[in-house]
Amino acid sequence: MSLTKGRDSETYRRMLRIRKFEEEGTRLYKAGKIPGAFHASIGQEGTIVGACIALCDSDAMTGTHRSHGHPIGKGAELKALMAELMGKATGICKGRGGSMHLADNSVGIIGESAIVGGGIPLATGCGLSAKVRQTDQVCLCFFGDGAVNQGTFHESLNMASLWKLPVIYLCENNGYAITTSIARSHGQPNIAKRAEAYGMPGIAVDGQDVREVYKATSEAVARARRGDGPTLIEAKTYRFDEHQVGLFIPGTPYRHAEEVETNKKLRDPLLLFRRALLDTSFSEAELHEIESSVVAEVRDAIQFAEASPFPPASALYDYMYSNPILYPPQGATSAV
Amino acid sequence: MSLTKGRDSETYRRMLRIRKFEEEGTRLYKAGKIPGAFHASIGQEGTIVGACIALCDSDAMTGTHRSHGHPIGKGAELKALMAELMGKATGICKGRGGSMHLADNSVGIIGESAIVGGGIPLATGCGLSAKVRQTDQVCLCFFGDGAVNQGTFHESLNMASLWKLPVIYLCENNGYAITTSIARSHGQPNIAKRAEAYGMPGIAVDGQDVREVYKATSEAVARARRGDGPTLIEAKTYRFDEHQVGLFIPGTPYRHAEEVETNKKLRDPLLLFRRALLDTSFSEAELHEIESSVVAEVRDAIQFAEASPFPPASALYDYMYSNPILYPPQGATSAV
Amino acid sequence: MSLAINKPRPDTMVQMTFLDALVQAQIEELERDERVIVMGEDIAVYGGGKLVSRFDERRIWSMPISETSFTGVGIGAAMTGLRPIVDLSIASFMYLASDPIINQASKLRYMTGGQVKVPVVFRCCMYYGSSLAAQHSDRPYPQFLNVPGLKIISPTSPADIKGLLKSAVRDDDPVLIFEDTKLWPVKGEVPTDPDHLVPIGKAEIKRAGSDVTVVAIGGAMRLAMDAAKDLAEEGISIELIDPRTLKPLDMDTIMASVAKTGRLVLVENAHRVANLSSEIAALIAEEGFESLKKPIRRLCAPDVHVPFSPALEQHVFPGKAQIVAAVKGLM
Amino acid sequence: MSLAINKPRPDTMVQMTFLDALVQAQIEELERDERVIVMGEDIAVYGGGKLVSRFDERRIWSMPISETSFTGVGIGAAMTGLRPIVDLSIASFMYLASDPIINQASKLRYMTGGQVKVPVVFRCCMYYGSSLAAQHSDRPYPQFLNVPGLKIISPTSPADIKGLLKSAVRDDDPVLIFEDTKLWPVKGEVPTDPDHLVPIGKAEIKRAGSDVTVVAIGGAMRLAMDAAKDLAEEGISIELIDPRTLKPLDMDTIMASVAKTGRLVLVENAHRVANLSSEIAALIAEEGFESLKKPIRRLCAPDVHVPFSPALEQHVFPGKAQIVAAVKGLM
Ligand SMILES: Cc1ncc(C[n+]2csc(CCOP(=O)(O)OP(=O)(O)O)c2C)c(N)n1
Ligand SMILES: Cc1ncc(C[n+]2csc(CCOP(=O)(O)OP(=O)(O)O)c2C)c(N)n1
Ligand SMILES: [Mg+2]
Ligand SMILES: [Mg+2]
Repeated sequence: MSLTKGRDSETYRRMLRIRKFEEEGTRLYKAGKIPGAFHASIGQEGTIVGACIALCDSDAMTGTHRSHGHPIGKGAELKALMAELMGKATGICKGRGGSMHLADNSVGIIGESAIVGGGIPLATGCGLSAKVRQTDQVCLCFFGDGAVNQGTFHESLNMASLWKLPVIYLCENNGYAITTSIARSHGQPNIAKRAEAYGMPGIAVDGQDVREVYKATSEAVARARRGDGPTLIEAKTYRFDEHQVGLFIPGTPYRHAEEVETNKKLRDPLLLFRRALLDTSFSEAELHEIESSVVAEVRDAIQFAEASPFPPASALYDYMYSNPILYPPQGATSAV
Repeated sequence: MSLTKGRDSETYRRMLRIRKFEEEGTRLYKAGKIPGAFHASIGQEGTIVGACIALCDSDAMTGTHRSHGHPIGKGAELKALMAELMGKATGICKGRGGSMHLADNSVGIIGESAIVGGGIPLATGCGLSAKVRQTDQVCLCFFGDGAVNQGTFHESLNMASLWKLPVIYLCENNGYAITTSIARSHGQPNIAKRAEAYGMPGIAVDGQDVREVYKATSEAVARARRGDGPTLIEAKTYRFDEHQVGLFIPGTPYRHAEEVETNKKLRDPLLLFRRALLDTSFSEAELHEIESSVVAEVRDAIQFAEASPFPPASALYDYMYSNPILYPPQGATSAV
Repeated sequence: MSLAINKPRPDTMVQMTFLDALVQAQIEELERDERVIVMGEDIAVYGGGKLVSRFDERRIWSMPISETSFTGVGIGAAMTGLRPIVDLSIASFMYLASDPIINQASKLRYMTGGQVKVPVVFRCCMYYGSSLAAQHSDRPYPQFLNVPGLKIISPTSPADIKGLLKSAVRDDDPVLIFEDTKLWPVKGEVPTDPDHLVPIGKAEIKRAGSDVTVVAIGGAMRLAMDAAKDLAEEGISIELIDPRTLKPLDMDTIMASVAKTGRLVLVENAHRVANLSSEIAALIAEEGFESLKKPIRRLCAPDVHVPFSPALEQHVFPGKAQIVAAVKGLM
Repeated sequence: MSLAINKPRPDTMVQMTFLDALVQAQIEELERDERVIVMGEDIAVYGGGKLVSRFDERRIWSMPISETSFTGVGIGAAMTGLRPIVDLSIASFMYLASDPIINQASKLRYMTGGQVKVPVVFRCCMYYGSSLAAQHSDRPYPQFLNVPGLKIISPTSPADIKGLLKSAVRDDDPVLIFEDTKLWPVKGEVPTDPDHLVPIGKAEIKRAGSDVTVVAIGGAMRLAMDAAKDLAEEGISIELIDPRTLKPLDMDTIMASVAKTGRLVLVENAHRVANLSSEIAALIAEEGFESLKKPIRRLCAPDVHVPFSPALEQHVFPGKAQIVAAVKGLM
């Protein structure tokens, strides 16, 4: 099954948005304009967008500490995301979340959990909710190969299978959890196979091939909407940059420079998709147009973010409670 | 492979000890002589003893809230166990543990965890320790079918497989977790199969046939001692009594009275083993001798326990720390 | 007409136990709002038999033994339109749920800049004093007091558990209910009004008095009431306060009472280090210092685990005699 | 003879950072006792590069992301002959380990009537003040103060982290170390003596004084030292106390100081409700009340989550100016 041209165009646009947003973000981070920690998804755009594009706007999603790609993949606008990275009042999370937590609820993201494995039960809860509410909403749950070893993976997949919840568990398997390879952390390296333990289909796909990810996810979405329950998809992908921008890791490298180079050269999801588009339905000019519009979007987002104000000290307590009750006044004996 | 007569005799003795100890315990509990909650293993003796008898004295073990069978199966003396049930100072845990925590370290039990799934990492840690200490000790880890759904099952089995730790994971699958059947809690009912997710052998055995459990466990022990790593054994067994003595469960029964009766009649591990022994190597008189000596042991244990003193109030703080440091004096502003 | 007479008027009271009020509140909320669901293990065993028989499986969810994740499932469901009551059963098990409660439920609204709300209720039953030993006898609420973003209640009367549980279900923030199971059999008058709500964040003066302020928490309240009665006979007048909500704490009520009496005794069954009494004492030492005539007295469980043997356990929790003695010590 | 000269004498001091002292202590203990092992995720990334390069995989265990179970694995290994140092890395992740720490490590010795001991050390690093947002910025030690059976330390100088970490490894009970990562780069004199031990349970008077007692915890100590210096210039004499061990608390030292000064300021970066300052204030309000001349003052992080934006986060933690103002307010 091939994607329509419209979808191809949107797919390419979102993949490129992630790439450009993060390239610029990395630059701004190194320049000291983005505080905190910065985890880029560069290299993993095919997996992210391939999965997201299989969803409807009303579908839900959860992500991880590597959180920029997920909202962009789901269609979020860039301005509030970039402002959030800079800790501005106009940020998508009003400056309270930052790089590891770019949740954009307007595109269905209910949370980006920087607690590894923490988002898996939330997505499962969204599936349960969809079932109780009797909607046909599905929830796409992103997590990494490292998160597979958390108890929440096991407990949540069991429940989702038991109750046939409409959840797609999508493992972005980039081979490493910070410096820890699968061989050094998984008793059995085949992640898709773990699905069998729960009586759930488990599928491994080439995460650098956005169409393959889209196809597998679409099938899982259809299955979920039919009421046939969850699917585990393992997308084999690769992270081109370090775990976190500027992270210094002493001692023997945990992955070879060649491995990284080979992947960048031969397994870049953007290059692969671009080539495929040119080979089939798109002209250079068409792609070029997408590319320059994405560059402009990212530039506008940076301008917006830089021009935005920081939240004032007086706003520190805002958004703590939906129904605030204050005994005694919050700052009474505190530093503020 | 058949057990030697000596081992058969010890196996039968230990199974019977569990049965008689708990029958008397139940009576004493109902009479108000044993406080707290009382979970009997009656019906599960074949699983417990079959597994324990495959160990050496120096091997380690962890158990569960259903904790009486494990130390008895491993060869513990009954007096201190019965005294513990009554909360006496002479109890195996000096009256601090009670029915759910009859850990007897002298026979290698490092803990009976009443937190479901809590013992699984401890056993795995014992396996890691054995490996670091370069001994040939193995650790037998008991847990129930309900505990399989805890994250600790997943995380621990993964680590044990990864590092080839000498641990035998023995699931006492009695079909229920309190009132919750496997069908209502497990996305996939075959527990032994879950081992595959971790690259570990998983074996299902008839837990009412003590010899089958012994055989499977012996093989797993040999494998562990060879350095070939852990095994998951699922022993299909049945709990004859209610989850906990006297537990009232309103509403529709979660298991049929017939199911219970059929199991008691046709699948009693003691009756099955007794018949097998008579068919092969033992005379009625020989079995009778074992039986009366066990009855005497239990009677002596009760006498010992009843005659023992309660711990004095002044002992409340004893055994809190190995290296106590007291600032301020512990009871200073407390109720004591 | 006869039908109308049979239907209880909103201000009608009935006598019922704490446990019945607790179940009744859930039944009424389940019937009022179809977004309310109940999740837990062996719900019928832990007092919820009526829930299981009355509602179907789409409302009452039987959980596998997976506390960490089913807590997270409740949070995820709350963020996407439901209002789950998550029954964590025995409070000692809730450490398995600490991560989702603290890192997700308490933080997500703030971390998303208000994009989500997390209307979830956690029920945690504190069993102790019945020889269940340390792994089943915790009173862990002091640990959660330190966590921003949570609301924590621990009512002590049937009317309050009904009214506060209902308020919790209708609240848009995560609320932890710590039920002292010693109170389950206690009887009292309970309004039948299905909209009987007790506000979160308001203490109650159980008994007005002038000599000594006594603040008692959870199960300690019954003993404090008895002690106050005995002391009254001896001419000592106790002002007895039930915080009901432990976070955020209604310090106005406590502070006003101490301003009047100048003497404070705190009674609590949780371990003594960094518990609610510590916090109340600290706040008084900061802001009510000038009114204090005497040192504050805390009566709490000591810093020792709950032992199995009744011979030992009976010495762990403060009793009526200690409360009486502490009050007299301040006169 | 020249060899003997090169070997540092036991009383030799070297200048090193807090982080180096921390690693050095582990190296020495690993070399001294082969039962000591280190377990953690990405150990080299969290400052343990030297450990990974110096010891083999039988001593330094790289963990999968399974905090709940690898904590339990450490406890099980401790109960069966090893002395593990379990690196939980960022303290916000430790809620995943709450169950094994509380229900197993803290309870098992008691629950087995002394049959087992649990010599395990947990390292928990408190990162905050660097825009990591609420899921990476917790200072959760107040929650563990309430748990019997644990020992908790939070040293503030390079010499103390070395000496207390060593004491922790040699202690037969579970010890939690809360490291304030703001202190990692701080330099100081550290004894090279491989048996340099600082006793668990002893506070240190960092600076003797007569006007106001200041107790500062973790990273707050550096600011308090600066504040004390500034105040000295203005003629106000601070007695500055570092509890070092947070549980069990050395109240003798604090009480003696308050008996002298009659004034107490507590400075702490944990959230304010039911934290260590609450406990110290409560103990003083109970047992040191007669010596108190003025209300106690607590300076803590408010009851709000740590926000990402530096524009907000800078307002969360007490600063030197607040300490100075609080002290002056008591004069
Ligand atoms: C519970 C928890 N443990 C540890 C960490 C520290 N940590 C952050 S990212 C990461 C690796 C995650 O690996 P993986 O799931 O494969 O995702 P990736 O970073 O490769 O995208 C770790 C260990 C964390 N954030 N949360
Ligand atoms: C963490 C935790 N959750 C819940 C409980 C309550 N509980 C005690 S026994 C039990 C059922 C355990 O089932 P299973 O593992 O099959 O063991 P069985 O009782 O059948 O021997 C439950 C839920 C507990 N003790 N610990
Ligand atoms: Mg990864
Ligand atoms: Mg069972």
